[in-house]
Amino acid sequence: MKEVESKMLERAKVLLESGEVARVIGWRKGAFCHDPEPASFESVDELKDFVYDYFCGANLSKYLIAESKKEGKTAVFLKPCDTYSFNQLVKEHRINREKIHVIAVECMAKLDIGKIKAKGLSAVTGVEVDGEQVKVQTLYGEAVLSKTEIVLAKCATCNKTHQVKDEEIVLHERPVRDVNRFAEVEALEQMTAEERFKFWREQLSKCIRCNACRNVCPACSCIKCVFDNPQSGVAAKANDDKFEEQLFHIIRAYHVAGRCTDCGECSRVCPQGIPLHLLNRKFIKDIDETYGEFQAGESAEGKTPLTEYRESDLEPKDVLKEGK
Amino acid sequence: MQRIGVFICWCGSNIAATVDVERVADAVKKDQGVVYSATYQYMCSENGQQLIKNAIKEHSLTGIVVGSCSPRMHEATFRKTAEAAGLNSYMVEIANIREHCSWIHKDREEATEKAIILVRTAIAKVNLNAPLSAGESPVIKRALVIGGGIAGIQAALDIAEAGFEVDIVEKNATIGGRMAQIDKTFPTLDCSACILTPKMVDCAQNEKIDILSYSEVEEVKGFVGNFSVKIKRKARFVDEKKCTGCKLCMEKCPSKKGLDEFNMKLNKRPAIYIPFAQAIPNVAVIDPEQCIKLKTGKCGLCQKVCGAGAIDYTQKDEYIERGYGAIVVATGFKPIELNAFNEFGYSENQDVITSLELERIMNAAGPTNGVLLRPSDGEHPKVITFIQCVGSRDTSGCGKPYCSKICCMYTAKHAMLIREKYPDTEVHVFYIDVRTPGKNYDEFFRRAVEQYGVDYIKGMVGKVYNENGKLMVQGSNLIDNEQVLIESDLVVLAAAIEPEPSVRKIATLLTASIDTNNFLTESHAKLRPVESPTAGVYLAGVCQGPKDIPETVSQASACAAKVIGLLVKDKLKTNPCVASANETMCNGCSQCASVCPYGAITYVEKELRVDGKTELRRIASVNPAVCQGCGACTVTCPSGAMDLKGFSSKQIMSEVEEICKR
Amino acid sequence: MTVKEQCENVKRMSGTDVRKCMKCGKCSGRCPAFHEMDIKPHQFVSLLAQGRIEELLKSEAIWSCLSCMACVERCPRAVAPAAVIEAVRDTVIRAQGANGMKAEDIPPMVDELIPQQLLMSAYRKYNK
Amino acid sequence: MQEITTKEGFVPNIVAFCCNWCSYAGADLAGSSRLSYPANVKIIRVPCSCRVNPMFVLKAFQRGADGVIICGCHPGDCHYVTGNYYTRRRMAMLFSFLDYLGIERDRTRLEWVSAAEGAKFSAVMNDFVAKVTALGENKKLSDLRVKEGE
Repeated sequence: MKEVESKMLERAKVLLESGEVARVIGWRKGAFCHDPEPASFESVDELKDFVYDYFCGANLSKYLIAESKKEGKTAVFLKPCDTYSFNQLVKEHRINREKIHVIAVECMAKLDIGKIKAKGLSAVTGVEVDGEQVKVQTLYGEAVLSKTEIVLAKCATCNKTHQVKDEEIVLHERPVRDVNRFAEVEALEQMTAEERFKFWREQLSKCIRCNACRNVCPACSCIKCVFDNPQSGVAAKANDDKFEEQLFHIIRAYHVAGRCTDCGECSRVCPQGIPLHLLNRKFIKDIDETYGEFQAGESAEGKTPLTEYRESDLEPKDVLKEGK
Repeated sequence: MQRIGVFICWCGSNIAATVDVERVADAVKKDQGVVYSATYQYMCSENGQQLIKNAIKEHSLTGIVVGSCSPRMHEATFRKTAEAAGLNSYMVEIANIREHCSWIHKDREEATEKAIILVRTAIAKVNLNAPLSAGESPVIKRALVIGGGIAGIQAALDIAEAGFEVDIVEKNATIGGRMAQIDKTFPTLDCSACILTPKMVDCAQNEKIDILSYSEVEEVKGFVGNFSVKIKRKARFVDEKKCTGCKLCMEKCPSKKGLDEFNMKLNKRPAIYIPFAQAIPNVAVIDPEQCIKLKTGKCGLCQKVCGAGAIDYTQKDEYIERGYGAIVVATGFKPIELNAFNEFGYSENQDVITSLELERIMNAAGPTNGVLLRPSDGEHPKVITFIQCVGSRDTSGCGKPYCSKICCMYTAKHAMLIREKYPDTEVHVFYIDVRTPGKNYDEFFRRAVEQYGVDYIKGMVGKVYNENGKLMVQGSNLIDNEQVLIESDLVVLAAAIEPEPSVRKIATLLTASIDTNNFLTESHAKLRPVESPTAGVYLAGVCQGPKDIPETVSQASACAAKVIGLLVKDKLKTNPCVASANETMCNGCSQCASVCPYGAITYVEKELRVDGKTELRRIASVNPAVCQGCGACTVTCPSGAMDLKGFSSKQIMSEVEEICKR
Repeated sequence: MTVKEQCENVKRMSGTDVRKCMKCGKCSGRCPAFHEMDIKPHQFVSLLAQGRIEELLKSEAIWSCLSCMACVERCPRAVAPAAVIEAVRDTVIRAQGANGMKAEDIPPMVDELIPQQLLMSAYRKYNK
Repeated sequence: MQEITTKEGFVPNIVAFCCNWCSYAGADLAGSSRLSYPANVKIIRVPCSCRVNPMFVLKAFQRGADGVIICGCHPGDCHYVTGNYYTRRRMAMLFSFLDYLGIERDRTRLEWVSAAEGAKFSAVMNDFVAKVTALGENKKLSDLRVKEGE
């Protein structure tokens, strides 16, 4: 990963120095080793804080909506999964493709600090990844963990490949994961309705409406969200004390249905640890099974499953029957 | 804040017997916005309407709710009433307390309670209503007819007759279409050219009609009343204005290898040619594939002999753009390709021909000057076998699933004409069914059998093969339960017909819908059979479905009537309940446009001032003249920027909330 | 098996929808064995549609059909007369007494040259 | 009408969205044919079934509706040509999703009712009301939150 980082830094320098791009979007060191944040670098000087490591899980594509409106070209480092969101945003005319220089970078799966902490470790100062083994350094010493157990949920089932690249920095071949990303959804489907209700009620009750999921979601990029718009009739008001979070999450999942690329950012950023990606994946699974396989963001053109139809489409009751 | 009047109708006893109307009027008296409520025996009567008008004036009402029968019955009535009293007609909402309440419930208490809820729901909605006014859009008083066959010709003549200008765009060098290729017409056996060519001449001479031959529609913008169409005028290398049609160039042209399309490629024609003697315009065209001058730069004979100086080898495609109020699609048909039907040996045997080829062979101006000679050796065929339903009613995937409709009649015609002209010829017809619905049609078919002795065999041919120069036709005779083998000299296939392939492009340009067989879809199969679902677009002839000449002409005239009805209007009133996008909220994501069945949504780049900053944004723009108000876009829009006037999200939500209050 | 069941069985085995037939006779028009058949290909479809299975089971034509599939190839309605004939023939064969092919017959027959699928279909075909 | 919330005498509240061209006319026909269905079905007229936003459905549940039914023209008969095809996909996905959240699937329904199908309209409503009545009051959709002390 260090090698990749230095190559990225090198490219960023060249691009900025040559004036080819006006800014580079990447990650900047945080207060700790595990909280790098997305950042825009406009000069070589600023690059001193540039970082790319196992905690750089953030999807940078959404920032490009604003960046592509700015003067000059913007270079961006995109991991495989980020490129799908990028495509989707180009398709929706949110990103001006011509003004973006995409540097595809390898990913190798990112780590979840929450999961590391859950293993009883605190004051983490650094990690060293060696295949399946992760050496975690803390102020209190070193521990070795299995990588599978501490990767981000979104990385655990990811087999995505770069869909867009103007150039690439890929030094290692990423192992192909033989995992079913719908396993958790299927498990829920196997439950009784009561069990499912109980599960979701518990999960969604944790929601504090911080809007982090909405803010991070590349598909949730509306200039004005319906939940902030009194004209929409769903904006939260004082007298809506019932069903509010549920309504929010159902509508959110519905609004991104057919457009969600399954980047998993919603679950990554949720401070309450709600597995929000399982909502989106249900739509993805239903769409795949009912209307044929569809991966949002694979192409920057064409319709989405909910904006097209076939005369032979199943009736809702038959879709339910086909499912559980 | 609205000032709402509520008017509860008794509908005699229809409502009042089950619903306590007084209680309803009383219950809503204090509801939000309500300043007046009343009941009356027949609200739709003259007196009832007067009551509403008076109340509107006396109480300065800004909105009214009428609790009465279905809005499908009297919404228009009460809208007019409101308008007469100076209230915007869209400030009227109807609570359906008859069909949806008093007529289906027996319990008076229950029905009254429900009626109160329904009226309250309407009050909640009207509280959010805003005055709407039907927009107006101007009508360009000129029509475009795409296709210059008999359908297009008839439509153009009828429209021009009413005094409107019409342009006919024809992709070939002459108008006339398929009908010009036909020898005789059933069931009267008139000479096709004799009835068609005078109409073609009428078109040419009518000052209201502009024939744009050798041209194609390239782009269509706009909407009903206001289309803007880009037309490509293909280079014909002959100046249309100068050419006199003397045909001297045709005689002198040294390249004579081109296949004569008009004669179904049965003979050759020069590289410069006029498609047929009565072509309109009677102007030559150069086939650039065959012209030696255009291919090698050498020759130029035609230019030398042309006294009018009409030949221009440097001519280029030209584009013109014109505005139209209405468009008639009359793109016609072609016989299907027969490559998939090996069993009939069409590609291997010259003497296996299609019925349209036979038309040319039978025609006095055709390749054999009207003498029935077979293509292979120019001999007169003694035994002729016709095969019907070649590729029609075929669900195996090789042909077309539909009945081509015209083949039974023209096959009877051919059989009859041959027997009349050459009584020594033996004529057999293989048929599955003989379908002859139409005036004098069955009589015509029976004449072929009874008077002319044509041998109709109920059955189908399984194989046609060549044996010692004879065409062996093997088929079944189901009546006699036999397999027959007919030694024939000529085999004629009644090939299925299909829409002219260019119609697909036209349909896309017009956002007109098309079915799986490439036939254009009409707006309503029974009640709007000549209108496309796209407003201002009309359908004539086979592009809409198989039909014969009389039907085509009727449909073309019907189209013309519709077009005239549109063009006589100076302005079109548009439905005010249309979608519109809130500019500040629109993401410009294009999802709405992808579900709009009318192509009413386009995108504009617009500078917006938001939070003190100026931003260039991509914004959806709904053309209110094209939008029909279905609302598909509103649900697709994630930000809710797209809303529907008269049925806004907030209005519907308020109705939902009111119902849920109980 | 009742006549009705037998009919349904033949329809199922043939995998063809006899109601799609539009009675054009093209199948019989092309059949090379037409003259040898007491019941003609189009009649197989028609009689089956009418439920007259007993006549078909007695037919000599099931032994004259060459299974050349010309009728299937030519049918404009995607009906398969040859499949109907085949189904009737199989019905007759299967009724001729017990299983025509036993599991123990298979091993000596297994030859590298015989496709497994052929064995399987033969097994399916000659057994009840 | 008094509030009855016991399962015994429970009367559900049903919101029905009907498209103007087919189903609303079908409901009118049910009325003029005097084909009764329970009074607790209240109809909202929309131009096309494709105008029905999932948000409307959820809002109804949030506000205490016990069942929501959407009626439109039969596929292929849409006045706006394609509207109900979109509705079909949207509602198929929404209903399946609600089922995934553990919400009773019989509380939602999509039906095609033509202007000529007054009898069908009435039958559908009777059946839907019966199913929703059997489910009892809608608690799940009105409040999913785990309550204090639970």
